[in-house]
Amino acid sequence: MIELAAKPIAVEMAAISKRFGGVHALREVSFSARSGEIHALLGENGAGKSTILKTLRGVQAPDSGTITIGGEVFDRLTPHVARQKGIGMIFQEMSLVPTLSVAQNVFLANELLTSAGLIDDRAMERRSAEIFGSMGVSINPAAIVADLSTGQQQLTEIAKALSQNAAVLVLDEPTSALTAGEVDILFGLLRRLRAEGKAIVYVSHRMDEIFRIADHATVLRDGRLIDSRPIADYTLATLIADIMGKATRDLSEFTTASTAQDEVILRVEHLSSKLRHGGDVSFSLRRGEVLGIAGLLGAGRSRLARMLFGLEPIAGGTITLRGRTTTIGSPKQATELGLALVPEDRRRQGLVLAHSIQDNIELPILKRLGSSPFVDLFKSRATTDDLIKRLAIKTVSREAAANSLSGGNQQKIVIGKWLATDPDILIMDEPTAGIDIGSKGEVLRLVRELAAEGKSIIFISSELAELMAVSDSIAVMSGGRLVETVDKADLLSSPGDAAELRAEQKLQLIVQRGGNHG
Amino acid sequence: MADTTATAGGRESFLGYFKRTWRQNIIYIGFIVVFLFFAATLYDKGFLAPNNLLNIARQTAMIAVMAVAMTLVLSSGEIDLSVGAVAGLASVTTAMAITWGGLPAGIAIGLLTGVAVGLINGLLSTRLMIPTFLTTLAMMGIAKGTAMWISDTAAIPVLDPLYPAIFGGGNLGPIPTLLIWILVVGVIGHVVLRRTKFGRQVLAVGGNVVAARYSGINTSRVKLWVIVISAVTASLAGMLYAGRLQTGRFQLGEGDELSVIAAVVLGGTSLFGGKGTVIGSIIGALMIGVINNGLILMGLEYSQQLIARGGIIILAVALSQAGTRPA
Amino acid sequence: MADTTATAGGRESFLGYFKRTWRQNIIYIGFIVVFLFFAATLYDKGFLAPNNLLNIARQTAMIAVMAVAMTLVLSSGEIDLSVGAVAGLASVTTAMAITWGGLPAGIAIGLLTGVAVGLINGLLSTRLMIPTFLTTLAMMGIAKGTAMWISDTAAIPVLDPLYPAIFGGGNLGPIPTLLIWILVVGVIGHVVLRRTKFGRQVLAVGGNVVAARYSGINTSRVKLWVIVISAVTASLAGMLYAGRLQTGRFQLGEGDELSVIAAVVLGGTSLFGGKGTVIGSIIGALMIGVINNGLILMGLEYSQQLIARGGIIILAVALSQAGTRPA
Amino acid sequence: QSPDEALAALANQTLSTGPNGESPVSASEVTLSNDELAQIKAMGATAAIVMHYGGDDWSQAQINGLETQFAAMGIEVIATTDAGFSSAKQVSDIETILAQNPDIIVSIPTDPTATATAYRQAAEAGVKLVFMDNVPAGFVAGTDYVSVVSADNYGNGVASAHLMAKALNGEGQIGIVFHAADFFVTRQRYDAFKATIEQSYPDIEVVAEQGIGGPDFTGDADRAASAMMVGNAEIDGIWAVWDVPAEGVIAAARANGRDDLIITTIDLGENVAIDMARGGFIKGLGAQRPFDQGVTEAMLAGYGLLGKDAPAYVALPALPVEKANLLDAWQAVYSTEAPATVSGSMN
Ligand SMILES: Nc1ncnc2c1ncn2[C@@H]1O[C@H](COP(=O)(O)OP(=O)(O)OP(=O)(O)O)[C@@H](O)[C@H]1O
Ligand SMILES: Nc1ncnc2c1ncn2[C@@H]1O[C@H](COP(=O)(O)OP(=O)(O)OP(=O)(O)O)[C@@H](O)[C@H]1O
Ligand SMILES: [Mg+2]
Ligand SMILES: [Mg+2]
Repeated sequence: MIELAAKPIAVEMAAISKRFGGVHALREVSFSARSGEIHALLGENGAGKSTILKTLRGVQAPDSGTITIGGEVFDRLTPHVARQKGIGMIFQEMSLVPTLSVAQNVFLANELLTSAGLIDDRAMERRSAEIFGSMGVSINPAAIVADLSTGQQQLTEIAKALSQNAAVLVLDEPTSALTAGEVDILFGLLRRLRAEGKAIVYVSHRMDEIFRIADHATVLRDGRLIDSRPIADYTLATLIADIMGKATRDLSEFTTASTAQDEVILRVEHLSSKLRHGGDVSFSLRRGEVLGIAGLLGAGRSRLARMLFGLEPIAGGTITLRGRTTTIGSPKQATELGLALVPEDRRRQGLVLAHSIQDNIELPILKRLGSSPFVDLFKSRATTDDLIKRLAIKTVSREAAANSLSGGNQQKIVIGKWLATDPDILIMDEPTAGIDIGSKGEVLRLVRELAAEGKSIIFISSELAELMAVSDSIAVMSGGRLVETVDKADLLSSPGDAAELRAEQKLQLIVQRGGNHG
Repeated sequence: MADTTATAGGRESFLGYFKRTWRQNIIYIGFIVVFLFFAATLYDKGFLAPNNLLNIARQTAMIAVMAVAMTLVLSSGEIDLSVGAVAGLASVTTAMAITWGGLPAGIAIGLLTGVAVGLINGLLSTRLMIPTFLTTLAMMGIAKGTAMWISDTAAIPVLDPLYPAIFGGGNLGPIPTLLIWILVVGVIGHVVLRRTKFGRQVLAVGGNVVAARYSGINTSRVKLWVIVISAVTASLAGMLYAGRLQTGRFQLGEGDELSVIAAVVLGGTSLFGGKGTVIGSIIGALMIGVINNGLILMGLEYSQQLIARGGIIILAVALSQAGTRPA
Repeated sequence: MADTTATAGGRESFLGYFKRTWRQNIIYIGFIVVFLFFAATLYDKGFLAPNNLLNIARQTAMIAVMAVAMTLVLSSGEIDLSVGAVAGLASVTTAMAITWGGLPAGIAIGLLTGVAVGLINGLLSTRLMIPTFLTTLAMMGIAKGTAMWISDTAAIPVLDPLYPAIFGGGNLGPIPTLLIWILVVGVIGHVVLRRTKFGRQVLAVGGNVVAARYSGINTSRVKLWVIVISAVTASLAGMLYAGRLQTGRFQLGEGDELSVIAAVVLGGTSLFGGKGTVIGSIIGALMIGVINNGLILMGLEYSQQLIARGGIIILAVALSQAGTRPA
Repeated sequence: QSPDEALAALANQTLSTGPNGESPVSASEVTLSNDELAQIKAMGATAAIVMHYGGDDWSQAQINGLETQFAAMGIEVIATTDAGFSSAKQVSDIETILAQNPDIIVSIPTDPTATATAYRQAAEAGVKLVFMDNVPAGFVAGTDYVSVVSADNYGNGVASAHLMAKALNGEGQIGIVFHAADFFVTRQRYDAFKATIEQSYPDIEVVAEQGIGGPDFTGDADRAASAMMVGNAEIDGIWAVWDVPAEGVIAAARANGRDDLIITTIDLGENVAIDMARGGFIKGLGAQRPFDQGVTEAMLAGYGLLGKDAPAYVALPALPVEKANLLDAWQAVYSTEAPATVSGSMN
């Protein structure tokens, strides 16, 4: 307490309320962040985290309440004022301009100028390269953002926020597309910033991260403030109970015995992409098997998913589906062959954001909605309602635009729309990105259930704990090649919690090593 | 989309809701305001006379028919600038074919003109990935030039009396056939966009082409179809011109592309794709027709009409917007 | 953008790279192909004569000048359909003001015309959130009507000999002033779009308006400015028309909006915002000028010219594309 | 004076005067001897035709006349342009054509003021200029250009007024559909029609006037005429400034069930001819003689090449056309038989 009192309050939000139509996103929520402290903001999907942080960043006006920064009291902020007041933010829905380059985005509205007052793109590229260098990642500052993978975009966002040298740095799920290595780097940076006396607000659904990095935690539920206290006061169980409003099972509890059958449904041999050289992927997938895929950022996992789904041309290798060698030329064909892909970028690849939940879910199953040219609206509604219930999507109605949902709930629509196709082989690329701890458990359980029904799943994830929990075996990729497939049983050499941790560390080691070789 | 999104209410922000819906409803309010205004000021000049109202429908028919297909085109995120010139070309080919081979030949050749143009536009756009703005702009010149060339820039008279009775000239009882054409094309267009799988795909392609492809939609096929439909509908409009004027002539439909797109945008369809309303487009076309008619009845000079038309369109849109916005 | 993106290499997929760059470079290749084609076939008809080449520059100047501003407009995700009519209006106001108050009055009134129109367009679009497609379409009628009305549809002669010397008519040594205008406006436009904060904001607003707002950019102010700049540039084009023809007339510039947008799109700027290239737009305008010139020199009939122009545009785009695509 | 007498008188006179008030010389006085023709042929001269607008029968007939006569004179037509009513485009067209150094340009200026500099450039380059209907501002016959050949637009306006009066039996209400732009030719027709009705026919009242702007002249005229019939139930006739708008008026009359409406116009297009032949709405029209006009212009260009003294202003008289003289009129206007669509419609 003494230590806390010593740290000055950097920003204080008092009794903030915000409604969207009939939804109370925030009800009199108070929240303050102190300099030199990392403050975790927690809550289930749709709890109001992003909303309150957007209020702080000035991109959304609160209906009531005040914001105090440096002694100055505001009813509302504008993006411009917030920025002047030293508030920097990494938005959950990435807020980059896709048509501009990485460096141009990093310095957007904050451009470096030449002595003549003109924009100096070279200098910005150099500075960006330095920032990326200090972060220990390699991203070409001249690349166009639209061409980056989700993880790279997230790193760009982080660089953008860092370049502003903000006094209050808000990070709304900055790691949802990052692998352990990048998370470590980010945490190193955050610790350094904390030491420099910055106030940091951190949102994540990955509980292990919270306990590693946060000093203080505030929990929201249904737009209400539930509690706010030092992290030391929490255990994992009490924190999850606060977030969910009830006790929930830990991830490891979803581990079940393997349901894999003997029949090999998909065999991939020496697959390589036309768009990137040096790839080589071989594996086989059995009916009822969950094959996890691990790798560092850029290891080629998403690329593999795209090749299997007919989205990226194949340079060489064979795909044998149910014993027959096939070429998959388009997603349409892939769908007809019983494949489904939950893509990694929900906003770009997964959803028509302006359209309703129902319209989005209908899209891949139009064929199933009756044989006539007309959409069977009755069936479509039933399917949608069923999925909303099954995945606990928080929305007032199936007619709501996807855009109006919280990030995690949007992700659930993407999962839902592909579940609705009832595929034999379900490829999931970072399916739990942004999904809260409770729902994540539900998704993992669902995956195991599907496997038990005889479906096969390729589960790509950057979160090793979750991979360990859900997979029967785990393939490790590096530099476009599949370098090793490990059986989960081999990782879990000895039973118990401690062993579980060790297993995760073992996996992490393999992933890193693969990276070093590639 | 009105029916699927209007009730979203609840969760979404009011601003979002407002932004999403005002453009959907604006046109109806605007239309009513404009109509009442003319009805009030011009009641003694025959504005409300049944024949005048039917005249408005007749004069607007070709624009309205093309606007239905253009709604699909814009919804899919594309554009078709060639519709006016294609209508002119089809009026010429139809008239020439009637002269040579009679009514069936005329109808067949007229529609085939549209199919041919649509396939060229569509294949250039989807296979060579040339933006539709450029392909259809180029086609605008090609179609006009071809029409001038094959007709030697002359008007081709349509002498068959049955043709104009079906296409554009006649009446069915008290109802002009042109009005029936608007209704038929409008209902088909509305159902296609709202109720069919194809319509869903069109909206999805326009809303997010990447997500549509990831969802297993053959996006280039959808675009190709939309472009072909637009060209065929433009040909139909050309055939209606030929029927109404009993002539095929390259100038028929000239400049219509702008009126058509204006009607569609006025109706609430986005130029950027992803949403569209056929009924709005038809009302948009009728609104332009009502304004043109009312201003002439008012006895304004041509220059004053131009100014007033611009002003009224802005006012109508602004007013309707104020109407949907709460206090 | 060329310099900052060409090196993206490494990480990005080839398909992505290809899709991103071909539209940026296509116009240069297309322009060269078309130019060489005419140079080869028309060398004996004076195509390469210095004066003919200067004529092409003269004839294209107004389109090119307006295309520079339109590049900003499209880059910001908006559109301006009123440029042609505004040019006509400015030609009239300038000519009338010169008659009354001499050269300075003429220049001032001409530019003020643009400022006024731009503010109306811009405020309606950004304050009332009426899509620019509708505001500028309405303005097209209003500007044309106003020009007809104040001039009584007549041509207003410009008698001051200095005016045409500066605006459009004269030469500076061997170089037509119109060419100088293209260069001046082009260089300013290029620097503004590429190298100023404002230009970056324009691209950001067009690329992702939400992200731009989140980054602290006043998006409506950026749009307002872009729209005003477009109208002022259109007025300048109108003043150049008035200088070149020594006349102000409402019809000057009529229909130019389509040529201007075509030049810009041909130049590689996206109709959907977020990227634009001023140099491409100017080359696009020149390419259209070269085609028009070459086809006339070829002695084609007008109808054939129309067909050939459409075909050449498609061919040039398709060819350049094949050129950038490997094997 | 009855309409018929007035029309008869018109056949022998030309009402328009030249741009500088010159009195007209008849086209029949423009001739070339065999000797002169041979001289011209030997020159191997080239010519360009610069039109204001190419999209009507009038322009096509004019071009046909020019091409026919140029061919007979051994002159090659190297370019034909269409400015689509845009003076800026016309200036560009002239500049472009000058790159080919033609010996002759035959042209109709869209706008006498705006195009003057471009024509001046041509004149200074030594090109022989022959104009149709109108000359650029400040041009002097004999020095700047060879000659101007005019259809008698004023006379045609007068003719169409008398024809209207005749069909109306001298009384009734009429509407006017005019061209809402200050264009020399159409302005003359409008002035003539209106003046004639006002001066000669006090019992004919002009109850509605509406300008049309294009480019869709048919549609504009359709809308205008429909509104006239709605607003003035008693209206008996409508005059349209040329045949293309007249077709719009026909469509409007048909749609409004006004089978008794009387329409007169100017220019003998195929569609209005068919309507007239069928005894439809078009009761009369004033025709120009575009083919002959073209022939005359070509010959005057020959004068220019030879340095022969040319009349400053040549005019072709207006040709009043009614159903009775329709087929002959066609022959006179186009130098060909009327097409079957027209002759077959006579009954
Ligand atoms: N739909 C797509 N089509 C073609 N190329 C793409 C597409 N999406 C992304 N890319 C390109 O692929 C590159 C690598 O991204 P990708 O998501 O494939 O990473 P990855 O190598 O699979 O890494 P990870 O293992 O982290 O998923 C990106 O830089 C991008 O240029
Ligand atoms: N623009 C909007 N329009 C309508 N409703 C909205 C809008 N933005 C947010 N909401 C609603 O406000 C509530 C809070 O959303 P918010 O994005 O703050 O949740 P969150 O806590 O960030 O969730 P997640 O963990 O899924 O990101 C949700 O119910 C959401 O549907
Ligand atoms: Mg959130
Ligand atoms: Mg990935």
